[in-house]
Amino acid sequence: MAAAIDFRDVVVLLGRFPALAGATANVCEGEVVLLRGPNGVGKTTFLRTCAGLNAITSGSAEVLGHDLTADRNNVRRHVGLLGHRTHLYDELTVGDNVRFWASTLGIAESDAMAAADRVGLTGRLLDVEVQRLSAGQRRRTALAVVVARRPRLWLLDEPHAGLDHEGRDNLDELLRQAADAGATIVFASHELDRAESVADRVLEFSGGRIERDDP
Amino acid sequence: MVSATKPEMPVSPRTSARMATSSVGTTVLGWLAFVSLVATAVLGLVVSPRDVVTGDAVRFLYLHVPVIWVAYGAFISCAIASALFLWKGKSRADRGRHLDRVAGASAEVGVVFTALALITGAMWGRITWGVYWQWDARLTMTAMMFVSFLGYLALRRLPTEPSVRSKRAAIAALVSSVNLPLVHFSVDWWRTLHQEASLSVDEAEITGNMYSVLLFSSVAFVLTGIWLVAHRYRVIRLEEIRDDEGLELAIAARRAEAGVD
Amino acid sequence: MIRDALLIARKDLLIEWRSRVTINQVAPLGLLILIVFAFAFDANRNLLTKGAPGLVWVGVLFAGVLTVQRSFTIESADGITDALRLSSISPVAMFLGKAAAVGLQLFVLEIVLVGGAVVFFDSRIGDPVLLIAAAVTGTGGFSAIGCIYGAMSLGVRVRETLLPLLLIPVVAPILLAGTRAFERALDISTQAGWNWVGLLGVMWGVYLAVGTLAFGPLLEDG
Amino acid sequence: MDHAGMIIAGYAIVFATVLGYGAAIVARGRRLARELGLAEGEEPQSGQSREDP
Repeated sequence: MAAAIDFRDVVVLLGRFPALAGATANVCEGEVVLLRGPNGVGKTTFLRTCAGLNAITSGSAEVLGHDLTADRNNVRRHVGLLGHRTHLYDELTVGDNVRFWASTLGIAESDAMAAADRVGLTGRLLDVEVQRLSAGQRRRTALAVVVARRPRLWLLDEPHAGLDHEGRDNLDELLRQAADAGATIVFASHELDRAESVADRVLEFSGGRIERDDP
Repeated sequence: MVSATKPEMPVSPRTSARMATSSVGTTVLGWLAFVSLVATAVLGLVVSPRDVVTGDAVRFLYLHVPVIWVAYGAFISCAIASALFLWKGKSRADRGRHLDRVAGASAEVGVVFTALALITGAMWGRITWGVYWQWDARLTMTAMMFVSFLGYLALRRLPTEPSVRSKRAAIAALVSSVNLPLVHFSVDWWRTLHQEASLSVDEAEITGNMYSVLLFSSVAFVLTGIWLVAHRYRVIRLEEIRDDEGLELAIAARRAEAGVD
Repeated sequence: MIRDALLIARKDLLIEWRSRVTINQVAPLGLLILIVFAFAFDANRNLLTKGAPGLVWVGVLFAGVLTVQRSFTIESADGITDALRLSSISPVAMFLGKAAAVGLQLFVLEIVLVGGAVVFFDSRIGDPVLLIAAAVTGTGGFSAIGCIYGAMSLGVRVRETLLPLLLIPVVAPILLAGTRAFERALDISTQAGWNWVGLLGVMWGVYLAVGTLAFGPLLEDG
Repeated sequence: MDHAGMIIAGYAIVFATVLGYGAAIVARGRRLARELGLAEGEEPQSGQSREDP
């Protein structure tokens, strides 16, 4: 199977701090991979680097066939990144936000609204300003934007955090559907029981590198 | 210990850098500059005759004119280095860090000399026109240049990633350079419309002796400017080497967190 | 690309409409600047009427710095810069969109300030067409160059102080040309006004060109 | 000399600034070189690598 992510000895600096200090990883297309490890070992940086957001100081990195050391731009359209931050305009409503981000990607409004519906954002909730949302609703809005993108590679940073039980079940269901449809999913989570039941494989992070690669 | 798989830095100044504070070339240049500066002081204050029209005020000529030339030269060098950085930086082996250092060193020297030019200009103006400041196009442009490049230096001092900082700084330098002719032109036009002839400092009649003193002092200040830029460049480079060394240590420490290395 | 630029501009204006920061905070501040000048000049009506064009532009300058600041604070919150980089909007469209939104807000602000000058400083509008033309070209140029520096100060912690230091020297020619054009439009001088509008137009073009080239490299850093 | 005070002050400012600035740069370079363990007055030699400590 083709490699979705192929990292070899990747060093990524955040300012002067080596967040990734020689990470090597291989993820095949269609795989669901869990990133495990305590906070501050480089999981978030790994996900952002895969999305083409971080400059690579040394090593080689390929994502979905794009060489990130040469061009970090072209890969971005094909990934969906859900980070700690939700990428939403506080002053705009849920509907405004979903519609705006969908239209920045050329996604039809009906598709965007279907995605919002899929994560349980319906009715009056669409007309609420994002700054009035609870943390869980906020994350669901962010998730709706990611779902609307229909990414080939999902990069999720602690997607379960801040969601209620129902929301988590919903999310796992969503991930399974996406995986069945052929998408690659890489996610970091502290909810190990839940996450391991979804994942095909676990990458164990430590000290800015991938320490163990458990099937 | 760090293993053999140690990642290679894109630019490792360490390998080519037995770089210290001076070389034979710059030592000679430095002494030449120093001696000629001292000679300039003597020539300007003692040897040069007083001007028939402007009297002793002409002695400011030997300071002000060379100093402003050095300042303009430094900013032109900064602008050219910045443009080359944006244009060619990526394809160069060092990713344009050399050009970035030239730009930074030149800009700082330029700011110092612009400050001196403004101060000497104001003093000279006070003697010849009776006021410190004239809203003349060149003077206004020089003041704006001074402030713009102060901002540029502030931008360079920000604690951001070096590649980000160099790119932003280079763009700022170019925008300021594009803008300066606009300042000059609009002020010039403004003055012309208000029909106040701008007082030029070039009115002093420069004759034989004064001409040679001016020429000599210009050479002295240009040599000094080049020497300052060269040394400032080296300091920037040493700082980068220090930061990169810190980086290698940081990577080793980061890997050691894993405890298995 | 035009579509994308309009999308960005529409979003910025929608945020302004919902939050009303410019109209509720920046515009009153601009008027306050005019009033404070009146205190400084000891309410000397003659002097104030004569100086009104310059004072209006100084007000626009300071309020404009705040508007640019606000426009880029919106984008740096909650990781939005990253999301923009992950979208398929080109940096050029982003630049044009943001400059258009800032320009439109500044234009409204400028009308408010001219109104303030009429009320407080007894200014007379002699040539409304010239006034509007100078306001449009001046604010257009200001917002274009403002957005370049706004993007440059993205993610910078000392943005509040750095942005004015970088921006004010480069907008000096706009201030000068705008003031001259307004002097004619407000019947204070009889000198040509349209040449200054032409100069403002040239500057607008130059800044738009520079921004179009520079915005991509600036955003890429994040 | 007319305006002797102004002229001498001008010369003093210019030379003091230039020399002071130059001295500051040299001092900073020397300090950094010492920190990095580089000998003073050493010329960069391309291609020659410094042994890693």
